[in-house]
Amino acid sequence: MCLAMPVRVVELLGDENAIVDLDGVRKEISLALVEGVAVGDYVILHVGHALEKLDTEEAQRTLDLFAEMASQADGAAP
Amino acid sequence: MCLAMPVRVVELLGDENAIVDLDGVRKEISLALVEGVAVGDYVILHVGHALEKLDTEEAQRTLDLFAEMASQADGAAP
Amino acid sequence: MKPDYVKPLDRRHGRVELSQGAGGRAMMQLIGEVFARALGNEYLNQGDDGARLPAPGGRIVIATDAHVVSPLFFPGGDIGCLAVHGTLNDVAVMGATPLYLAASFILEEGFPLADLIRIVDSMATAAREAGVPVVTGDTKVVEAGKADGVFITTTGVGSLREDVDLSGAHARPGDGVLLSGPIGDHGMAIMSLREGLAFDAPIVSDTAALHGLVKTLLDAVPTIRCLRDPTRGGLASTLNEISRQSGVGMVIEEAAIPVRPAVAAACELLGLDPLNVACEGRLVVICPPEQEAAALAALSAHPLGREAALVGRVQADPACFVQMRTRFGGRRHVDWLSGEQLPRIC
Amino acid sequence: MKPDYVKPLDRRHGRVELSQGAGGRAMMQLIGEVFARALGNEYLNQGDDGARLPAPGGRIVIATDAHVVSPLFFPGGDIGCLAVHGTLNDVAVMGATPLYLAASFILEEGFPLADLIRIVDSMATAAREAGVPVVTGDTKVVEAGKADGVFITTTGVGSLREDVDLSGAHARPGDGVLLSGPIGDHGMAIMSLREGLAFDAPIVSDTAALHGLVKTLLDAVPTIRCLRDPTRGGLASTLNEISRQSGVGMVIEEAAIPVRPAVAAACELLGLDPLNVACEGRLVVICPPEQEAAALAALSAHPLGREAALVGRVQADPACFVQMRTRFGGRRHVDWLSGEQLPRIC
Amino acid sequence: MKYIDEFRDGELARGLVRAIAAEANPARTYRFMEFCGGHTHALSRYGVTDLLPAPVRMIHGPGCPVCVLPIGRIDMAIALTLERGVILCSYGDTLRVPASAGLSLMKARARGGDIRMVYSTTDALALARQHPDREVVFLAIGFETTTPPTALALVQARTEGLKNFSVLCNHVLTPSAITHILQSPEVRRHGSVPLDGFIGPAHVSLVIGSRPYEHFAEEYRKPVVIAGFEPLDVMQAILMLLRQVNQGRAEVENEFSRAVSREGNKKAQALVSEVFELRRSFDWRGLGEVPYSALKLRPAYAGFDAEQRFDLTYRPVADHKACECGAILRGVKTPRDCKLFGTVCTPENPVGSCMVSSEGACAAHYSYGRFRDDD
Amino acid sequence: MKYIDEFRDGELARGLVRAIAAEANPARTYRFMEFCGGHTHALSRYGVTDLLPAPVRMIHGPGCPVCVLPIGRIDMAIALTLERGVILCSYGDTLRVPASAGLSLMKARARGGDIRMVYSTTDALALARQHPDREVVFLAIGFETTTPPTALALVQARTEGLKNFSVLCNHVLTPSAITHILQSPEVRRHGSVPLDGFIGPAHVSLVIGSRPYEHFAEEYRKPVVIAGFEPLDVMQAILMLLRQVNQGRAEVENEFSRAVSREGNKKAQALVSEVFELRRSFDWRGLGEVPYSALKLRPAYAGFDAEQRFDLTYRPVADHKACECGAILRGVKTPRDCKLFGTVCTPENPVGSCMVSSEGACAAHYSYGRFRDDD
Ligand code: SF4
Ligand code: SF4
Ligand SMILES: [Mg+2]
Ligand SMILES: [Mg+2]
Ligand SMILES: [Mg+2]
Ligand SMILES: [Mg+2]
Ligand SMILES: [Mg+2]
Ligand SMILES: [Mg+2]
Ligand SMILES: [Mg+2]
Ligand SMILES: [Mg+2]
Ligand SMILES: [Mg+2]
Ligand SMILES: [Mg+2]
Repeated sequence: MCLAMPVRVVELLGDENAIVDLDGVRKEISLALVEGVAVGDYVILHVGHALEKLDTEEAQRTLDLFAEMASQADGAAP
Repeated sequence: MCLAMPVRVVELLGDENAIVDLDGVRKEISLALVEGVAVGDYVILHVGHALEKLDTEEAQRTLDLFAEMASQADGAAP
Repeated sequence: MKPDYVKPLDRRHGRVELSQGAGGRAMMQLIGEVFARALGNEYLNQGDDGARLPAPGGRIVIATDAHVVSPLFFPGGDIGCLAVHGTLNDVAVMGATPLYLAASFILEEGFPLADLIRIVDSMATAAREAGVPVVTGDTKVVEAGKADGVFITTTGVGSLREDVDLSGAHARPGDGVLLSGPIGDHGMAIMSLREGLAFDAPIVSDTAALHGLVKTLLDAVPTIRCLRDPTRGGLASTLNEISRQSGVGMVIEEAAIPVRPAVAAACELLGLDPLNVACEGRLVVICPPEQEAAALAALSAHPLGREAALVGRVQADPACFVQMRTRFGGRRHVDWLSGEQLPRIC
Repeated sequence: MKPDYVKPLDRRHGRVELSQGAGGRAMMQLIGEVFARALGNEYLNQGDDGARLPAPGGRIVIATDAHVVSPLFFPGGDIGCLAVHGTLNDVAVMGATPLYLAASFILEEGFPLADLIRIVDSMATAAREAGVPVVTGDTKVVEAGKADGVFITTTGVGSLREDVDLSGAHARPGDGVLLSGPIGDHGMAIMSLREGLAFDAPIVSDTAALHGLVKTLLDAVPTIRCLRDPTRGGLASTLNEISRQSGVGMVIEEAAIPVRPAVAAACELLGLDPLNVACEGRLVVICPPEQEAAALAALSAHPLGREAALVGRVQADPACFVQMRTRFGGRRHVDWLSGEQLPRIC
Repeated sequence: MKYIDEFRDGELARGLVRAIAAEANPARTYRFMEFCGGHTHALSRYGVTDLLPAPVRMIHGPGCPVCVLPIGRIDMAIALTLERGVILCSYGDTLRVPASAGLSLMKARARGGDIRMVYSTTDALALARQHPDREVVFLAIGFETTTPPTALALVQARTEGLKNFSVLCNHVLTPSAITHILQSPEVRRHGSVPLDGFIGPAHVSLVIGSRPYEHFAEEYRKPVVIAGFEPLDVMQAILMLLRQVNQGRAEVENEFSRAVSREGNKKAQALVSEVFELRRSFDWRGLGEVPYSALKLRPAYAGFDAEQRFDLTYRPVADHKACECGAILRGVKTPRDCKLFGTVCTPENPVGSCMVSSEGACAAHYSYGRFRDDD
Repeated sequence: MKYIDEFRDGELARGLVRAIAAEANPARTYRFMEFCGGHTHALSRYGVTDLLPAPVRMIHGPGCPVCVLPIGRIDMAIALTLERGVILCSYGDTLRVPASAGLSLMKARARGGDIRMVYSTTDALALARQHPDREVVFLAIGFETTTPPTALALVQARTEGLKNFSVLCNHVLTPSAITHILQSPEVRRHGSVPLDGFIGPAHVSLVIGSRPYEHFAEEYRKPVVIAGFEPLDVMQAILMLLRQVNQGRAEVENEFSRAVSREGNKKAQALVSEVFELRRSFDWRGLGEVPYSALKLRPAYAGFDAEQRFDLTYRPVADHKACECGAILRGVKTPRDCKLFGTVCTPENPVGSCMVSSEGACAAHYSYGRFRDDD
């Protein structure tokens, strides 16, 4: 029910709307709940509305953390 | 369009309606346009309404006339 | 725990739901509890995408008909048995022995399951009585308001003996035109329920499987030219079809055409011509003149042909007109049904 | 005067009328100018109540499907070609060579003739490309509001070689599960047009006739156990069907199942599982393990099987569960489609 | 069917055929117009035409209310349903009458119009009660036969206070049409195409009685025989007309005495005149404008008059140029004289009024008599 | 799919599995509740459950707004469509939720209810504009994630002056539900079923931020890790919870930092508090009445409140006696402990809330985990 996913904004339309893209699938959504979105930004889409911008640097940090955890585990294991 | 046919009244209903019969086919019709119809009478039915009572004696007279015409013709022919 | 336990359908108060057409567990359940339960046989029970069937032997005949009759239940039958008869008869009038039926259902969301079960059961009874199994099927469900309760398309496959060669194109001047029984019962049974028109009458549909009658007839007279069941469009359209296909004319005798009194009366009331009213269990037979008597005798000996009659004769006519000699002795043209005159009858 | 002159239909602005289903002259005209004109062949042109066809030789297969897809036109196809492919494929997955199609149309009063012509023409093209003629048909017209434009039921008859014996009941532990190409394209092409949801995507239906691919496969590997086209309910339901019929379980590998990126993305957006999304031109193949490589090679060599993959394996399991090893290496159950998830896709 | 089958008896028919043959003078021609479609239908349906001796020639009159309904009136009904969203109901006969732009009510239905067939005005009222949120318009057509049930429905609607029911009235009057034909320049001019007599309406006369025809008989010196719609009735009427002509009489005779009186149905007449009044003029398809030939709702029923309620204006539409309906209705030409007959104009695609209903002259010939053209 | 596929990477997953295994103390058990259905789904869908070491046990919480919608609320919606004739629209997830008398919205549709699936509140507004003559009611459900779009639609409807649009509001609040679980007598009583930590909501937290969870961590001494809905997110959160437990910490940590901030989306929060206010109490299916756990429309929006507009009263309906949902939602029992599981209660015929949506504990086990029961 809380289904939401990151999508890339490819075009800003009038009326606080935008076209977003997910791997070639494009859809018109509302940006009325977020501020300062630019083309190229990733937003979290839920029931036709962007709920937040995605912080791409934090995303990378999280992925790095996963890798680090794994390597720690491997280091600790033996 | 002026399709109408003689049917026999088999049951009087309230509200100036009646059930009529034509060779076993029964249908509810309105008697609102005719007066003094009794069960057993024949009426001329048109678009769900009886338009007139059928005069059964006149009907017989007409049929007799047909036969008479024919026999006159046969008499006259030779 | 049973691996795929599903609560049984509510056969009394349940209604068809979209999920029952979606290809998942609910559909399997509907197929199992309604269709397979009533119609099951060794072929249908294979449960594959189609039915694997033994070699039919010689040539085959295929006929298909969608059934959209409204109302679904009528005096003398329902869409279920009609869907069996309607297609079997098309196979039968080709001179073939019907072997198998395929049945495809389009259901409207919200249709009462109890009615569906009644229809499928009626279909099963008709198929069993005819000795022709429903070997494969399909079920779709469409949204409420996108269909009219139930539509059933049946397809029949039959085997055709080498010595039989019937076609609407084979009528020849001089041939007799026979009819297996009174016309118009089916169409008028439906009409009697039409909203706004509704009348009471001792009229029941003549819907019936004709392949038994056809077999009797062909056994007696293998040289029959053509058979046809006068369904939509009635006898008038059927005779016009044959005339056009064969490039001949016909003259039929009004006085010889059997029409039940109640059917005639209902036609009178509605301003319809019985020649345009559908049958679902009658046979039109075109027969070489020298075999007329034998054909009539064969028809009359069968329960479905007791009221059979010779009703007319084929004649040469490049304009392919069907004419009728009226009770008066005058002639008139008998045209195709023009326009739309009746509710959905098949 | 030509005996039955009728003013030609208005192919651009005309609409289907009730009279065109009434069995009279208007119906003959519609059949002639729309159906026979596009689909005509020596059998259909016989013009009788069914088609007389040559002896098919050995055993036969019959399959039938009603097509109620909405919308009627979609990226990559329309209800016309789908109605040909959908049924041909059911004949093909039985291992039979499709020989003939019967087609039955239910038309809604008011449906634009131009659209009907487009659909019938597409059907004709699909039938011609498949080399399988429509040999007989039927047309009914129902009142506006009682159908959804056009429904088409097709029935296919095919001939089955004696040495082929495919069934959903034949899967055995150890068998390989192969898929002829990516899943979900058809269902998602339809979904992309769904009112209120509409998205733009480079997704076209995979609708295609599979009998060529099946022939190639069976020629290479006659010992195939089972074929099936994963239509309604998707791959998940198809595998559950086979598991249940054969009394076995399966394990499939998520990473091995081809899904196009746009289809995966659309599923993500809608919260759907690609395993539940329909194909109309894909084949599931159950194959003895020693023949997997040959089967995969045969599939891959055919234009419709270029992206074929070995996606799983049958295993003993009295509970008949289909499991999936995820990309993570974890296992999960792959259930039947539960409820109704998609618009009308076939 | 009692009182029906007896009037279709083949044996009696053969007798009447002989009587007609005996009465008809082979040295001359008798041209009788049967005004009503019902008579046309009986002549065609029972093959009577085929049995008449050569000197007797039947002219099919304009007596089919469906046929004479002009294009512009159907256009009004179509606009009501397609543009104003009303539920339009009418008798089945009207559904195929061609209108402008290739439409008809049937075709308008296929384009989404909410058009219902009713069998009685009672059903039309029931529709209005069932759909209180919709406007229900009854497209009323018909001669004097069909007018009383419409009047009854209007009285009922007014009594009930039905707010969503109205009538688009096209009721027309028989005597005016007959007068119009008798006065037409062609008929008077062409000494070559005289009408020697009329078969007077059957069911119209039930309502209006035989008296209105007395005027013609006197004024135009034409015999009139009112006859039932069964084939023996028509044959008897022909015989009676022959005798009047041969004897030089021009009277109103009543063959249909089992149902028609001199005064007609007074109750029905009273009801009709309570609800309706004369229109100044009405456009008849095939005949053109005919003065005082139709009815409209009285001011007391203005609220139920669809023309007023929806502010409708009648726009006449010209008939097809090649259509010979006018001449056929006047007895000057026959369907075979029309170039369009059976090619452009057929029952499926009627061009002119005579092809519209099976009671029209061209349709009757197409459906029942065409085979004879090649004889 | 950028920022999706990376978080489903099998290679990284295997690393995290090893890290979890290394962190988990085999001598004890860790009982973590993932509050959200989204997490439940990720665990099931990707087979994560299968990869967790024995000591780690996941409890599926009440975090599926579809599952917790009580029978009586659906009954209200069904009555609106079947008895009041409104167009009822809602998200697809709600259509199969069982209601009284064997109904559901889907079954009510089959009985003639005009029920439409929408994908966004924008579509609901469009429906109202398209059908000005009909009442259009949006059945709003969802946690804090889904509330802002509803608020937006209400502001829009008020601005436009839409007269035929209203909302049947069932928006519920996550923190209240978590508090309720922590305070439940069972959870406090049974020393045997402690919860050792929570995986905090992903998308709810986008809107409300991480701050509201700080209270729990302090008050109840339970670690909370807010995590995204991708499987690696959940695994990382499990690892983080394990570490907190092993280190004796009880803090709020934010694994989903790419989208969740401490303060959340202020714009959305402001909009929600403009339109909605707290309900005194709301009935949660499976949990019962939970004080201050849901929203209702503020008086300024009374005209758009379907409950006021149609004068609806909520009538609670008892859950099935044998249903163990309450205990399952509190982590006290598992689906396998319920007698009805997989027989009377299946996804096609859900009896209790946990079987309703695929995110519910029972449905997830039925659809994704059942094969393991025989192991
Ligand atoms: S055939 Fe048609 S066009 Fe010609 S006169 Fe008759 S109705 Fe008019
Ligand atoms: S299986 Fe059904 S009845 Fe049992 S606890 Fe789960 S939801 Fe409740
Ligand atoms: Mg057929
Ligand atoms: Mg048939
Ligand atoms: Mg037939
Ligand atoms: Mg199928
Ligand atoms: Mg319906
Ligand atoms: Mg099939
Ligand atoms: Mg198929
Ligand atoms: Mg298949
Ligand atoms: Mg047919
Ligand atoms: Mg429709």
